[in-house]
Parts: sequence; C-alpha cells; structure tokens
Amino acid sequence: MKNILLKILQCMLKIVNQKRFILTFSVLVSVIILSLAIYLFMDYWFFLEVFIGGLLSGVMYSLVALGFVLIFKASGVFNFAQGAMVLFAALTFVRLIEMGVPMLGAATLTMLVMVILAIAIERIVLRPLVNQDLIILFMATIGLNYFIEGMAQLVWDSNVHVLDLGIDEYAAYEIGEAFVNKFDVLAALIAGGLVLLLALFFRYTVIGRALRAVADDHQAALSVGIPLRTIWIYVWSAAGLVALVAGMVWGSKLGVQFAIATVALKAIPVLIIGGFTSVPGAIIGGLIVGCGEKLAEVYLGGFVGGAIENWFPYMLAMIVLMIRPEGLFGEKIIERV
Amino acid sequence: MNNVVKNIKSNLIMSINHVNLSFGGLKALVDVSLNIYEKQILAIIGPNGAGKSCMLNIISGIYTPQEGNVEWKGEKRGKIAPHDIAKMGIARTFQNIALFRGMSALDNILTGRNLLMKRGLLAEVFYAGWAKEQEIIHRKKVEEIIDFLEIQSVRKTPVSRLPYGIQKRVELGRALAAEPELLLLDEPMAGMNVEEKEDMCRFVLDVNEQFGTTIVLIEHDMGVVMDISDRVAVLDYGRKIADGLPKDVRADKKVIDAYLGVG
Amino acid sequence: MFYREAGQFKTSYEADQSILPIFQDRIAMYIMLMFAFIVFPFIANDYWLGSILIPFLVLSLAALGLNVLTGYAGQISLGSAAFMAVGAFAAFNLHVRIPEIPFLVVFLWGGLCSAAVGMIFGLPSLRIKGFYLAVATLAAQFFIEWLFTHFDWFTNYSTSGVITAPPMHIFGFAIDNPLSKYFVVLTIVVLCAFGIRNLARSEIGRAWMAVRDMDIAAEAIGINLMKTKLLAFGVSSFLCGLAGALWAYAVLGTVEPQAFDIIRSFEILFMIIIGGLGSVSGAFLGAGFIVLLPILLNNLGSLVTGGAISTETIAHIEYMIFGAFIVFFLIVEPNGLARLWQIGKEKLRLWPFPY
Amino acid sequence: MIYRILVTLISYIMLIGITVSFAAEHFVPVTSYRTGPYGISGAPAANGYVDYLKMINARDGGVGGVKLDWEECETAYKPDRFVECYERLKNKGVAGATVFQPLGTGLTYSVIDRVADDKIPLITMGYGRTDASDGSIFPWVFPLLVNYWSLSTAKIKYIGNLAGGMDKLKGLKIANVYHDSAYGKETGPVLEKQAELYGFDLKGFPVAHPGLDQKATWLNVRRYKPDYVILRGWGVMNQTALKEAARARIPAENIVGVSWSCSELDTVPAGKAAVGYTCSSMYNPGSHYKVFKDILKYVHEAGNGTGPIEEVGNQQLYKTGVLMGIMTVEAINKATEKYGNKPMSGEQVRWGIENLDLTSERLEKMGIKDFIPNVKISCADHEGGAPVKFQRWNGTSFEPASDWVTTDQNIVRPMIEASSSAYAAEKGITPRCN
Repeated sequence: MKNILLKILQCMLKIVNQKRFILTFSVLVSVIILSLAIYLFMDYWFFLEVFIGGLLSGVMYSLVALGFVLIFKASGVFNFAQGAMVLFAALTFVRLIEMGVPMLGAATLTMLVMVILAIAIERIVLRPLVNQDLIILFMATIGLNYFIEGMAQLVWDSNVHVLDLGIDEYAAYEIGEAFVNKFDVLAALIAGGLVLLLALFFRYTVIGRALRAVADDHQAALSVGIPLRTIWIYVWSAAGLVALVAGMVWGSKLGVQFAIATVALKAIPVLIIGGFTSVPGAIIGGLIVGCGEKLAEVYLGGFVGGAIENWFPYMLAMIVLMIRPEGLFGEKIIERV
Repeated sequence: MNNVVKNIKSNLIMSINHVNLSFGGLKALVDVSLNIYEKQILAIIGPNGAGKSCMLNIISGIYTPQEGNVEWKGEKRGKIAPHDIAKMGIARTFQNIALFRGMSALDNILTGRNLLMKRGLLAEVFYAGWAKEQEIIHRKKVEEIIDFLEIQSVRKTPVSRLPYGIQKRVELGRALAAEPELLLLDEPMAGMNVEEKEDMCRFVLDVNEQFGTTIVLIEHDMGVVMDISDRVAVLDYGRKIADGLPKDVRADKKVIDAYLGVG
Repeated sequence: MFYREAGQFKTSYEADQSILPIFQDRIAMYIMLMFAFIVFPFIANDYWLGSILIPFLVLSLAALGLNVLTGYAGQISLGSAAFMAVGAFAAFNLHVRIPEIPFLVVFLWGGLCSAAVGMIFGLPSLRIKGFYLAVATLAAQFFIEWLFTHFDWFTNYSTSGVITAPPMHIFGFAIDNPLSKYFVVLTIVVLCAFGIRNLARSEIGRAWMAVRDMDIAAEAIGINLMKTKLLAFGVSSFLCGLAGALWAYAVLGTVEPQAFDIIRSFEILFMIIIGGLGSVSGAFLGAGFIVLLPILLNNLGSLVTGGAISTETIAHIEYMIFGAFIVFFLIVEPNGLARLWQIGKEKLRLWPFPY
Repeated sequence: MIYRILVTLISYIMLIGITVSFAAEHFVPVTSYRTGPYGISGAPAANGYVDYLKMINARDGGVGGVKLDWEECETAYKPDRFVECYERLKNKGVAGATVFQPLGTGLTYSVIDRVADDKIPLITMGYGRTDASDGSIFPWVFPLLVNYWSLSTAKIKYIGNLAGGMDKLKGLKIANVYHDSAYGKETGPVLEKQAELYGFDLKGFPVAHPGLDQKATWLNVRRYKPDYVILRGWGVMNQTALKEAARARIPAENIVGVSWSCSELDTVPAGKAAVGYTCSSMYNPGSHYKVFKDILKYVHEAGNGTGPIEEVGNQQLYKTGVLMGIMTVEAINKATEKYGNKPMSGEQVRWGIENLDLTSERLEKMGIKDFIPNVKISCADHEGGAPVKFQRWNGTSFEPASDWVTTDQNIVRPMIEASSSAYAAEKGITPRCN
C-alpha cells in the first residue's frame, strides 16, 4: 500500500519535472488566480469579453502563422514572402469576385493560381538553390516577397477592395453582459478546421510522411527516393491554401489592401511561442499571444500610456523561450559531441 | 590491480572517483573510477556505446556527472564551466571533427591559443601596442606547431576544403596550441588509412615525449592501442571492466568476452 | 596578369598578418580611399553627396555593425534599427541638455548608450539559439520604438514627436552643407571599417568566429561564450548607434522613432545577407545594393518612360525588379556580393591563363 | 554576365543628377507615395494634383502664358526617400522648383530646415508642423487653410453643436482615439486645454501602428462610456476603427473624424458600420464644381487622365489632391502678377503664397465657388485659419453635416506663438513681419 503511494508520487514527480508541464501548469494557475481576482474585484463580464476576444483574434494570427509553419517544417526555411502571398491570394480572390465569379469558383481559381505560383517558385527559385544553406533560401524568400508584392499590385491594383463573405460582422452572441462576435467565432472555427485538416494530412497521407522525412533530413530523404522537388511544390501549394484562407478572413476584416501583407509581423511571436515546426503549436501560440496582448493592453496598458500591443507579445515570447529555448511545441534541440 | 600500482613511474594528475552519468533513463556511466598519471598515455577502449566519449566529456566538463567527482592535481573539482577547465590546461579533440569551418587552418590553430592571449578591445581595434605584439609572438608558436604537424602547405586554406586526415591533424594542432598538460583525443585515427594512422601515432608519441603531455585517447584499433599506450582502461556498458598494462588487458577474460560478445 | 601574389615573399609574420597582405589589394584600397576623399567631393554635386553617398555610407555603417553580430559572431538580429534609434535619441538628448559639449563626444555617447542597450537585449542569446534569438531583438525593436514615441522626455517635450536635429559643430567648424557632412561621415565610417577589420583579424575576431562556427568546441578550448557573445552585441550596437546618430544628424536632420522602424531593421539584415556575411566589404556592397538600386530604378523609371506609364505602375515594377535581382544574385552566387568579388579576384589572379 | 550588369548599372547611376536643358516652364515637383501601406491614400491625392496641373495646361495654356512642367517622384512615405526626391527635384526647371507639397507630417519635418536654405516654399495643407503657421518665424512653410490645432478647436465646436451648445459640453466624456505616432499625438495638448476650458472629460486611446487589430482599444473605449469619440487615424487604421467601434456597440453618429480619416477609403470598407459617421474636411462635398467638369473635359476626355475617371470629383483624397494643385497654381499665378510672365522661382512663388487672397470672386473665377471658404494669407499668418466643413457618410457618399465651422484662434494662436518662439530661440531666428 505504502509503496504504491510512493510509486504514484514518483510518477507525479516525473510529470511535474517536465518543463512544458511546469509552463502550461503555471500559465493555467496564473490565469485561474487572475480570473478569481477579477471575479471578486472587477467587472468580470468585461474581463470575459476581453479574454474571449483575445483568444479569437489570437486564432486569426495563428491562421497566418500556419503558412510559415508548413514551409519551415518541410524545408527549414523561414518564408519571408508569406505575408505577400496572403496579399496576393486575397487580391486575386476579391478581384475574381468583383468580375462576377461566384465565391466558390473564385476560391478554386485562386487556389489554382497559388498552385501555379508554387510551381513557379520551385522551378525558378528553389530548384537552383537546392542543397544551399537555409540562410540563403531565407534570402531568396526575401527577394520573392518584394517580387510578389510588386506583382500582386501590378496585376491587380493597389486600391482597397471590399470583401463580403456574406457574414454579418456585427452580430454577436451575448453571454451575460459580454458580446462574443459571431464572425470571429466563425474565423476561429475555420482555422481550427484547417489545422485539423493539416494535422491529419501530415499524419496519415504518404505525402505527409514524406514531408516529415524531408523535414528531418533533406539528403536522407533524397537518398531513400523521396522527390524533394514535388514535395516542395506540395508544401508551397499548401502554404498558398493557408494564405488564401488567411487572406479571405483578414480581407473581409480589413478590406483587401496592401496593409494585410503586414499581418505577417503579428505571426512571428506566435511562431516563436508555438515553435516553428508544430502545427498545433501555431494555434496554441496564437491563443497565448492573442489573449495575452489583449489582456495586457486593457489591464496594463493604462498604466504606461497604452499601445503596448506591438511589443508585449515579443516580451511574452522571450519569457517562454527563456524557459524552453525551442518554443512550447518545437522539436528539442540536441547537441551531439 | 596491483600490477598497475607497481608500474606507476609518475604521480597522479587526475582521478575520477565513482562517477555516475545518465541521460533520462539511460545509464551512460555506472560507478566508474579512473586514475590518470602524469606523462603517461592512457587508452580507453570498449565496444560502441560503452561510454568512452562520455568519460572525455566529463573530464573536459561538457557533462557533469550526477554522482561522483573529479580530482585535478589532488583537489576536488566542483561544477565548473568548460572554458575554465580548458584554462586549467586540459585540451581535447572531438570524435566527429569540430573545427571552425569558416576559418583557415592557421586561424583555427591560432584560436587554440586564445586562452593564452590577453584581451583588450581598444588595443585590438587599433591593432596597436601589445595587441599587435602578441599576435606576432603567438603566430611564431603556431608556426612551430604547424611545422611539427607538417601542414605548412595548407596554412591558409579554409579547413572545410581540407581532406579528412589533414583536418584531424589541424584539430590536434588546435588542441596542442593551448600547450595543455592533459590532452584528450577522441578517436584520433578513426577513418584513416594506414599511413595516416602511422603519422598520427608518431605525432601522439612525439607530443608525449617532447612536451611531456599526459594523453588520454579513445581508439578502436587494438594494434595501435597496444603499441602506443602505457595503460589501457576498458569500458563496457558504462562499467569499467579492466584497467592495466596493455598485455594484461589483452589477456583479461572479461575483455575478451566483451569484445567477442560472449556471456 | 596584374593581380599576382607570386614573388611577394613575406619576410616577417608581421608583414604576413598585415591588413591586406597582397600588394595589389593595398593599392586598390589606397585608390578607393583617394577617390572617396578627394575625387568624389570634386565631381559629385550636392544631390549626389547629400542624398546618395551620405545615406549609403551611414547605412553601410549600420550594416557593418550588424555584420559584426550576425556575420562574425553568428547571432541573428532583427533590431538594428532600434539600436540606431537609441543612438540617435541618446545623442540628441545629450546635445540639447548640455549644448556646449563637443560634438564627437555626442556621437560617442550615442554609440555607447546603444551598446549598453544592445548588451541588455543580448543576454537571452546565452540561452536562446538560432532563429529563435530573433525574438529578443524583435522585442527590442518594438519596445524601443514604443518607448520613444510615448515618453516625451526623450523628445524633449516637443509638441509633435518629431525633433529637428540641432546644427553640428566640430572643432568650431559648422557642419551644415552636404560636403562637410560627407567628410565627417566618411571619416567616421572609414575608421570604423578599419577598426572592425582589425578586430576580425585579432584575438577577439577569432573568438567570435569560433563561437559562430562551433560553440561547443569554442568553449572546450577556453573561450568564454557569454563574454564573447555580449562583446559582439556591444560592438555591433555601438556601430548601429553611431549610424543612428549620423542618420538623424547628417541624413534626415530630424529625429523621429518612425525613421527607425522594423522595415529599416529588415533592410539592414538584407544588406549584410546580400553583401556577404562576415566580411567588411560585404556590408558596403550590400548597402550599395539596397540603397542605390531602388533610387536608381526610380530615376530610370522617370528617365526612360518619361511619364508614358503611370508612376504607380513603375513603382510596382521597381519592386518586382528589385526582388528579381535579389533572387538572381543568390542563384549566381549564394554567398553574397563579397564572395563574387573574391571569385573575381581569383579569376584575375590566373588571367589570362585558364589554370 | 554579372560584371556586364554591374557595369551597366554603374553607368546608369552616373546618368542621375546630370540635368538636361529645360524649356521655359514653371517646374512643379510632385512628390507622391503610391506604394507601401499608405499608398492607397497617396495615389488618389497624387492623381488629383497632377490632373489639375494637366487641366491648367490644357485649358489656360499654363499660368501667365507659361506652361507648367512637373516630375513625379515616389517617396513611399519614407522621410529618407522624400529627402532624396527633394534634393533630386529642387534644382530642376529653368528657375528651380516652385513649391513642394510632401503630404505627410514626418516628411514635412525632414525638409523644414532645407527649404529655408534652398529658398523653396513648402505647402502643407491641413497637416505638417503646426507652429509653422507663425510666418514670422517660418517664412518658407505654409500650413494652409487649417492646421491640426485649429481643426481640433473646430471639432470641439461641432461636438458642442451636437450636444446643443458649448455650455452643454460640461461633464460630457470625449474619447480621443489616435494613431500612436507624432501625427496622432499632436492634438493632445490643445484638446486638454479645451477640456479644462469647457469642462468636459477627455481621455486618449492610442492605437498601435498600423492598427490592424484594435479590439483591445475599443473595449477600453467602451468601458470608458464616452458621449463622443474623436477619431484621429491614418491609413488602414480608420476603417478598422469604425468596424471595431460598431462591434463595441458605439454608434457611428457619435464618432467625429479628422480630415485624414475622412475618405471613401476609410468608410467604404467599413460598410454599414460607417453610416452616419461624420468627419471634418477642408472643402465641401459634391462633384458639381466647375473645376471637376473642366478636369473631365480637358484631361480625362482628352484621354490623358492620370488615375481612374470615376474618382474625379468623387474621391475625397482626389479632391485634396486637386486642392493642392489649386493652391500651387494660384500661388504661381499670384507670383506672375508681381514678377511678370516668366518661369517662377521658389522665392517668387513664396511671395505669391504669402499674398494669397481667395475672395469669393476669385474662387468664382477659379470654378471652385464655395468648394473651399475664403482665405487670406499674410506674412504673420501662414495658415489663414479657414473654417472647416463637417461631412456625414450616408453609406454611398459624403454629404454636408454642418455649415462652415470657424476655428478658435484665441486658443490656438497663443500656443502656436509660444511654440514657434521657442523654436526661434533654439535656432536663433529673428522674427520678421514687423
């Protein structure tokens, strides 16, 4: 009896000793304590609204972050052009709709365009640079970024376009005295669905397995006969799909215009917290960043003059990294000697 | 054991006492003790995964054992950063070459002398005064090492362009540059052809004789080990199963079993 | 033919370790310096000096700074612009609060403050490695931008957050026209370039490169990672801070946080990547590419089309060409323009013989 | 290959700055930004500006018989690029550049000292450095019509009217939601001054640049429960703000925007959230003015319109651009009256601006009667303190929401003089004009 208890105790200690556990646990605890304090001392409906609102905009960020994760996972490249791709996809989509193409058709056509783009990128940019250092591929994406930004606005135009997905943006569920915006919830659902899709894709399809192999080691993957190039096309197409979805959601939120290329900046802390290589990590990271920054802005911003939303996520990310240098869900970095 | 004690010509320089090292569940070293005597060449042998490299990593401070301790010249060594250990006079090479790929052979070896150099930002910015002088002085020393290792011709070539054998030499040179008392060589002859091995053996012996450096080396080639080492320690599954003169070890039952995989 | 090392025997290690061991390189260097100091000031008009050469030089300095950190010490940074901002604001504040202080001191102060801040934000680099380290510098970027926008003390309580930089005086000379500014900037930049070159070839430089190439081995041969990395952060941000002060005083004439936004940081990173990591000349080549090309394309746009095509279209085509150029150069020579230069020299060494 | 490219590049570079011989024309430098996050706002303004210049050449054959010549330069809304453009264009033309209009506050600041040295006037209409309205200290800078501070006094007056009299302002809560930048912060002091004057409660809410996601800000605003909200945004921030306001259940009727939050680019993407939203403007809404008819007739129907034809007279920022053109041309015109019909230099045009007097007759002649109010510029007053028009967005277009609301110079002028004299002291400038 006694030693059974001991066993259990040991097991618990084992679990508790894992950094990730400690982290999530402490986050949870602090959140609970905070919410208790708020329940007792503040307008807790308002807090609830901020909290949920934060989570929801967090999902919007992770929607952008996903694109980065895909490409980083498969090729170890931080794709600087992701923002531009979001812009390009959104512009194409909205312009097609303005031309009178039905929404579904427009989406399919845009997806087609993104696939073509992916192929072009693989042919023109990646293929000549295969087996180069990652930093060089990163540079290439910088070049791509400029190119796509220019092209997107040249082919279409640089005006602002209204994108109406036929969803009422102002309807809201009312939880007590808190409003939860329906549009945001829908966006969250879309993102969730996308993640599920990608997760399944990675886990169960042949391509998915190949992708993971490539992610581990290019040379090895090649040597066992995985066609790196087609893999890259798949990955960039997938990133294109994510870009399209992100573009649709953000586009209908902001109107399709150059500025949505800059949402990429919002994705970086999400990536860093979630880890560059983890699809669910992107979502969790998004949630943490989203509600973190919103809570900070509302409850701390007042003391320091506000507008801390821009840097707070990075400070948050930094703290996380100090505890776990590879992000919450990133693969552990092991140094062999 | 006693035959070892009989053969101590020199005094103890380092002793490793009852160290345990484990990664998560995996036990890499179990209660291993090892004495290193001055001016001797000690070879650590054993099958793959026996924990040989772990021993070196403990000595050079990259790993700290969960239990047990390391005594350097009679005094206990607490938790201490690798760069401080290097300053004590312990240099090493790595199993899979760990040269600074972006630099030339010359610079690699010069970097080996960094810990003997003075640091002063301003002086070095202006490359004036002692900063310049020390560069010249140490360059002379490095040239000696280069001559000793017979790599004059590849001085200025980036190491990444050098053939494997030469890279191994450069790495040895980098370790020597620090003028260490204790030199740790992790498989210095792995993947070499016969000539290269002979060269390397010569270097090791010369270092030991000329500079009187104590050497601990890990090697798989029994021939080499038996020829050059004064003493041999055998590890198997993280335990020390033998420690003594080459001939004794060769005769040791446990060792033979370990290698032939009997029992 | 003309570029031969053959027959140039070094009789002393001193000669062999001099900054440019090859005779022709030295000549080339002298010629370049002569051009920069004597020829350009005569042939170039104010437009050239004021709005092309000076910005180019200042940004090269910033790129040099980042190259110390990323190129030599291997620590990635996306906050260079923030450190520039620190330099600019520190210089400005010292200057307005103690007006009679000599000007070079003002610049140095700017650099030093930036160095201090840089080291603080460099601390995480001891634990965080690789691309993840970018977060620390990004935090610096956004935090510092926000700080200077929000606390009026930094802008000396000016009604609008933008400050006009006070006039420069060095040894009693007023530095007001492009020419004099050009000389000041050029002198500072050249000195810094040589300084970094010296560091790179001496003990500190080797320590940095060791940390970059293989940090475990570096530690095993007695290099203190922490000190070395922090030193790199310090030196790097010092140069950035200096560049920031120059940017505010010599280029814009105004000090405002928006001039040092994230876009600028990225620009500087692009410079060293395109120019070539871990080389002094790379910083200059990269800066040349990033600064001059857009201006050039913009000029060509209005020059060639003569308003036939709408400026908007031209602007977008500029973007595309710029991006295409980056990719093109990468495919031709992945290791940056500096490497390209190297190859050129090696070719020259053999010319006219193929081998 | 690469070497050839490099060589060609370099040789091209050498071409820059070498000035070709010019025809005898007034040279108007057009520094615009059509790319980057603010490109959407910059493009129509630039189109309007250029269209008007084209129209003047086509209709009147230039000014005083001398044709207008212009060159556009992309600044991308970056100070350094703008300075480069400025230096590139300032010496073009027979008599040099006539007048610069940066269309950006940060851009303005970066050349304020330069224009004084180069003797080229700087028109910053409705933006720029506020205390430059004091012409005795800033001879070369002209924040024409209405500067930031005057505008905010007019805004408070308008809000006062909505509340039913200035005395009703007492005890009201007004939220100031602003772009977290130099531009956004600038009206803070003058608003606070009025807050204590009229006894209303004021609270500032900065929005982090670029303002893509403002949920937190607007939740804060909602918690503050303001009676009126002042929106001081720029670019993508505006429409996001309007949407988030609607989500936070703050009626658009209670939101009053500034002139730079007052175009279709801000309201159209916000959809129904923007209906009823009012914002200030330097001019009257509507496209029925002769000037636009002329532009259509002489420029677009002649087939060399700069931008899309729909925006002519219908797009707010396009109108701003036209207004910029009007001011430039009128200044040149005034100058030619004094200096004769030859290409005008910056210095001469400066005199022209300083002696601008847009009377009703003059406006009539220019085909912009009651498009803008009468203004008179003087040596000391480089602003003119013109009244402001408030416009309401009805879902499809802007319509007048008020009569011309006058600004309160009693509040603004002392602040301006205090600030400008401080500048004078710092730079050692001796005031002119008396």
